[in-house]
Amino acid sequence: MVELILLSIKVAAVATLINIPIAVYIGWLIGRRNIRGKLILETVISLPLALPPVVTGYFLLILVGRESAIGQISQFLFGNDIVFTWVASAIAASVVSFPLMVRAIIVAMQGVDTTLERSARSLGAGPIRTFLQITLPLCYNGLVAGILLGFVRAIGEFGATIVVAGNIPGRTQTIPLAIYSKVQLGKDSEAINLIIISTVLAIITLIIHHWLIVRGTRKSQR
Amino acid sequence: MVELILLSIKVAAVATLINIPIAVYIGWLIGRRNIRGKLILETVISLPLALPPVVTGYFLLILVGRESAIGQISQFLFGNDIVFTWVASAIAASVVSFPLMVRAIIVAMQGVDTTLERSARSLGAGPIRTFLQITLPLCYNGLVAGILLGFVRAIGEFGATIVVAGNIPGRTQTIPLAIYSKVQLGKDSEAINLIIISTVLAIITLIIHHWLIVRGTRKSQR
Amino acid sequence: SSSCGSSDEQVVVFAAASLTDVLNDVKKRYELEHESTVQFNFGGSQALAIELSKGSPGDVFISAGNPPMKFLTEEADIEISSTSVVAHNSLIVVTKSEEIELDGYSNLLDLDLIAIADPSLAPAGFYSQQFLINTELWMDLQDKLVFAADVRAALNYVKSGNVDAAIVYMTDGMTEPQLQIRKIVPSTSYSNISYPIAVIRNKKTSLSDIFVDFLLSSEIEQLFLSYGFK
Amino acid sequence: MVLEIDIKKEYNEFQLLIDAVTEEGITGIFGPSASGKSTLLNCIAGFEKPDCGLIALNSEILFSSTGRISIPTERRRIGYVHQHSALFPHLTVRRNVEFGFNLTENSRKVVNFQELISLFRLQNIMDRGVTNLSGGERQRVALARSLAAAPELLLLDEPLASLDLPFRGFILEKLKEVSRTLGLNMIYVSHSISEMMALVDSVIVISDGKKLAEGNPSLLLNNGEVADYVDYSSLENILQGTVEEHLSSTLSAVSVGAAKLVTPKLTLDIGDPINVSIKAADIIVSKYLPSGISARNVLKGFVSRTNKSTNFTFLDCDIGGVSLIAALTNHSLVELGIENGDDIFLILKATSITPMESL
Amino acid sequence: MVLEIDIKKEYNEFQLLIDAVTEEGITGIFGPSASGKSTLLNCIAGFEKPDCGLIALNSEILFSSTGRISIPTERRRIGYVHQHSALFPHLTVRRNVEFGFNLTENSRKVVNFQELISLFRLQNIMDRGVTNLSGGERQRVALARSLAAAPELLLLDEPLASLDLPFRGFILEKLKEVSRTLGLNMIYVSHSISEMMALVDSVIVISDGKKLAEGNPSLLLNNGEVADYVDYSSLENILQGTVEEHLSSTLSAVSVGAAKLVTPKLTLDIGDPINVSIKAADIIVSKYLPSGISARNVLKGFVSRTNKSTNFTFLDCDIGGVSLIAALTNHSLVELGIENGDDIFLILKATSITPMESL
Ligand SMILES: Nc1ncnc2c1ncn2[C@@H]1O[C@H](COP(=O)(O)OP(=O)(O)OP(=O)(O)O)[C@@H](O)[C@H]1O
Ligand SMILES: Nc1ncnc2c1ncn2[C@@H]1O[C@H](COP(=O)(O)OP(=O)(O)OP(=O)(O)O)[C@@H](O)[C@H]1O
Ligand SMILES: [Mg+2]
Ligand SMILES: [Mg+2]
Repeated sequence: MVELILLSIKVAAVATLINIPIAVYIGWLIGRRNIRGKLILETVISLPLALPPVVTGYFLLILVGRESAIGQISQFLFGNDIVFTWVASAIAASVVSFPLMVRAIIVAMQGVDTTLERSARSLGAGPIRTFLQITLPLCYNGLVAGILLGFVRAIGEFGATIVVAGNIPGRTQTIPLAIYSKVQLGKDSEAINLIIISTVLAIITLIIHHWLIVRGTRKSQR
Repeated sequence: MVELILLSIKVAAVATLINIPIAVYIGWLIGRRNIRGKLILETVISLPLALPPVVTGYFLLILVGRESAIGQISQFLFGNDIVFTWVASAIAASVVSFPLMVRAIIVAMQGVDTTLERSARSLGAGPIRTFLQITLPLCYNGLVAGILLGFVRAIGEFGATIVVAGNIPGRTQTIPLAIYSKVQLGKDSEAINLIIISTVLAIITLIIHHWLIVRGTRKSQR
Repeated sequence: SSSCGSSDEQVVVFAAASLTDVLNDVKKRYELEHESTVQFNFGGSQALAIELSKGSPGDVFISAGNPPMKFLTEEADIEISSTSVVAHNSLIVVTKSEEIELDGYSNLLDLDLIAIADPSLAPAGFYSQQFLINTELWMDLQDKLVFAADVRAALNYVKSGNVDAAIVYMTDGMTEPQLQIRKIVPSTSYSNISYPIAVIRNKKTSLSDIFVDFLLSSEIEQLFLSYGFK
Repeated sequence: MVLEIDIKKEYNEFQLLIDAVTEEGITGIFGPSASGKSTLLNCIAGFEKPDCGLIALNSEILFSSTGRISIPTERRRIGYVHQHSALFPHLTVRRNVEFGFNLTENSRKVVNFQELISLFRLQNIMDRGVTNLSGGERQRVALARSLAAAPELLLLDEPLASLDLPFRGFILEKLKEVSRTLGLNMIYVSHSISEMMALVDSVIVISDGKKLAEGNPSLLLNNGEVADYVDYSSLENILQGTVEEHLSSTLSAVSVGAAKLVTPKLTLDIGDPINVSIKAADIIVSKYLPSGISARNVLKGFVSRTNKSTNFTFLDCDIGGVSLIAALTNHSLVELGIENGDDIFLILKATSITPMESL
Repeated sequence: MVLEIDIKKEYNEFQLLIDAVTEEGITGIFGPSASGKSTLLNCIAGFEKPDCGLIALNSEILFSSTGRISIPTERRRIGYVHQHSALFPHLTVRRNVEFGFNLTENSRKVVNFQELISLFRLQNIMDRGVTNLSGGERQRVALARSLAAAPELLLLDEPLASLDLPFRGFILEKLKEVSRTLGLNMIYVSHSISEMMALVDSVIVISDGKKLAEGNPSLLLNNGEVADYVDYSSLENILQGTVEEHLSSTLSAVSVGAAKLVTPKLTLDIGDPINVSIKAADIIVSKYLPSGISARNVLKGFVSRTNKSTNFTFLDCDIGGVSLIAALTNHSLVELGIENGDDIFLILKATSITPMESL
């Protein structure tokens, strides 16, 4: 049981950590820059939202499967497949939770006051420093919200995971897959226990969220 | 095919429309008020995110099923069950997409400058008017983003829907369910066609999103 | 921990979800007696077949019913060893209340809603459809049938009171003691529900073969019977 | 008694502790930066809740910690123009100004919308968004918006800082006029003593959250403690007069009471009313009639009162029935030996008289 | 030649069309509200791209539409203090000020951090967040932040509007000192002619997006077109002197060149350097030595030059080697019959001399 929870957290945490830099970058591209092909980019990142996760799973199976280039590279480098490992679970969780994280970040980035970025530039900060020290901290709330939204979604990810990582107890079975298995076997009370664990995890995430927001606010108002 | 698309849009649109007022209200409660039991409320609304949608589906099956109070009321009022109808699909889509919509709105609401609300109050606007005419328009971008995020998620909803509404062609089969069926039957090319349709729908949604944002911005900068 | 991929001492078994409990028992016994370990990936048989066809690294496939196995060989061009049968199952009708009178299958016509697994998506649905067609109920029940995503979903529809009855496997019915099992489906009205097992070719065949042999031993046959299989 | 305040409000290291009463008209709040002026206004408007105390407007209790009363802002009928104009960014100029106007019952609308627009010269920017307005434009919109809502009390937190000088004088006059004609009471925060002297009827001086002095604006002139914050050179006399004559291309004459003042050229017609401003410090007092002097005005009068502060003396001089304050150092006073009732001549350059014409 | 500008920038109904060159020191930009002052600064800082034209700082091209050059803001080394202080809300006062300071190479750091902090009196608020600062506090932090980044050119957009008067004079002096001692060039936008006269070395007057005049700040005094925007009563002479004597509890004496001025009491020690400010309009010119007059200062000198504008004449008077501008109406000039070279007496009240001491 502890193993199951730890695996779930590991998968979701890794997925979230992979997503953060990409989501911040894409969020910035879409939220604060006027780039060409914005629509195409937005479509690509939003797609996992509009498709049933199982279908996303099949795409991933083809993309990182044994016979794919990525699968081969993994074989070559680590002597191991990606599919049917917790890495595959993390990839699935990452892809599916990405649109949520990035959307929240886009909105937050759009809310940042240009005058402040301009001030930073006039004080000698280049675009990257301005981004890291001004823009990013100014969308702290949205950023934290986006990251934790992504994390919660990653913890709950089921459809794509079961396809690309399978439902292998002790190896790739995360809490949602375990819940599904229990429900399939009619073991309702065991399923309920797992649902309670999911709920507790969600609550802990929300408490961390609050703590981060309060901490950020306190810091800036000290 | 046209029927399938129309049903999908109908289901997602109804789900979204149900969600908007509730999400705006809850978003306001959480984003701008210091209420008691905030954490409990946040947990409840985030839960559908952290659980596999199939499980959410089973909960709904109990909640709006034939033997539930809600089911009985529907029987009494419309002479019809909710489960296994498009209404059930809409409810499933609504519940599953709700956390996304509300999260985006919370972040947007937190970004509104208190001084502006205060100004409105000092000009004689009561809290409700201030909310409708100042707060809400000021989180226009976040609001639009949240609503369309919810809509896209609703269009892609699968797990809870298949449980509570079944997969009945012409009656409750939405695009994701159809994609699932095609994939299960190994009819990959038909599945791909449906995926393309999903993608197009997502693109249209994004175009509408852009149009709404640009329109909102132009309006305020005229 | 076994965090990265399948080690060489492992057999990866893709198995129908309905076999979860019994196979977990099998695994315990197998690993006591053998050097190698077994990893299961449980899911809907059709979904598993699709995954295998898309390159999922399973060594052994145990399907609920023949159609997924057929799909794998005929439509997906996956090479497998010759198949054997691990167990059999049978169809029953479950209801929630005892009051519903179901003396024979023709009483199904008196009900309002009956759930079966979706014939195109799940083998259980395929067999249920066979039964209803062969008993000439199919046409008359059209408006009363609810297709569930899988057999477990059909069972849950009964449990939650959303349908009056469902046609499910015996083994599934046995997991829900509070439901009424009605053995009113003639075993002649549908094909033999077998659980075929096959080794996926070009995989670790020797280990896989050892596991398959173990599974087919009489000791294990007893185990299956205790779970309601035939 | 318009506003009654007796409140305490603490922030970490800052404590506001004010007990004051304001009368009809315009009350100035004067004090150095970070003395708590904005905080006080926030409490009056209902944006901040005092820690304890009482606030009443026209005898209606707005806030009372003992009575557990706190009327919401929108029902206090108190307008607020912020130090940094808080315009609604999603609305045009027109809709900003209309916001409060449309919420006001017709019977209570005291100003005509069109008049208000032209008063603040907003005609040309009415349909623009507010996000790209210049600093001065913003502040004008904010003022118009507040007046449009017909408040009973208007709080003005340094509203003129970003206006150019001629327009600032003009707006000051208009605010005064609005206050008089509509009977609208105002509380006006400013660092500028000339704005204070020109505009307000009474003044409350605060420093570090405490009330230092309260009363007639002349207290700014004779209260030793207040002296630190006051820039005496900008203390002004505002006189109401009539255009009397156009003397040349550069000079006009204005009659104020029985006195005739030579002023810079005016564009108004003869007979038109006009206000002029004269800084107290610009006036030179002489015991004898001077000659061969560049100053255009030499006015005969007598000293009706002397207000002595630590360093300065402010002479209330009666010039043909009109009262004019002249500022002298105490030293000068002693040296000249001027006493109450003495006859004197006030020497005043034409350029020291600022006509307060609308542009 | 410090800054060379020749740009066009259009917004919907507004067009900025400026061709100007600034020299070493402080250049003032003077113009009515919405005339394009902030827009011009935005183009210089690189926040807005002109539609076409050229901007060069110390001969280095910052922007050129023909050369397709547009150096990014952070490499322009141009500081900017906004009309509404744009402080970083997520950082403390300290971290705001440090922001640019830490980005500056040590060799280029021209001011000592501690000095800067005490110059703007920020010691007590260093570790506070900036969101709750008062208006004046915010502006002081913004000024300190800009100077900390050691810019080559500092753009100041009405930075003193929310400061109280004594402190404003003090900051003006400090800005001037910083500009002189560090050789830091500044562009200073203000509506206030006295801030202009007190601070800037040259001035550009703009109106409705066009340059109206350019040159010595005295042009504000003798350009008819400019006259509309100018409040002559606040034109000041800033003189450097030394504390000479403490005369009484209210008066001190300051020597400026060969002249001795009686001023309000100073707290400085005898021998200390001090700047004093005298408004041109406060000076009365007399052909004869007056007597029995309240004014503390009667200075003998001669007229070295007369600047005649449409309505006013500004006399450059030489008082023992020190130049002082006195403002007269043209009418007075004629009546007194004053010509270049004439001997005159300047009459000046002690209160008309503002010592610019730090508080
Ligand atoms: N919400 C707050 N939290 C903590 N401190 C505050 C808060 N609001 C104001 N202060 C502090 O209280 C003091 C008084 O601030 P206030 O804004 O009332 O000054 P002010 O008199 O309006 O000054 P200014 O003329 O510079 O605008 C300041 O030191 C300020 O930093
Ligand atoms: N981004 C913009 N879009 C459209 N119009 C603009 C924009 N920025 C400025 N303007 C307009 O250009 C004109 C000049 O504005 P600017 O801010 O430069 O004036 P200013 O001289 O700084 O005035 P103030 O002294 O009031 O601050 C104004 O009418 C303003 O509304
Ligand atoms: Mg303030
Ligand atoms: Mg400006």
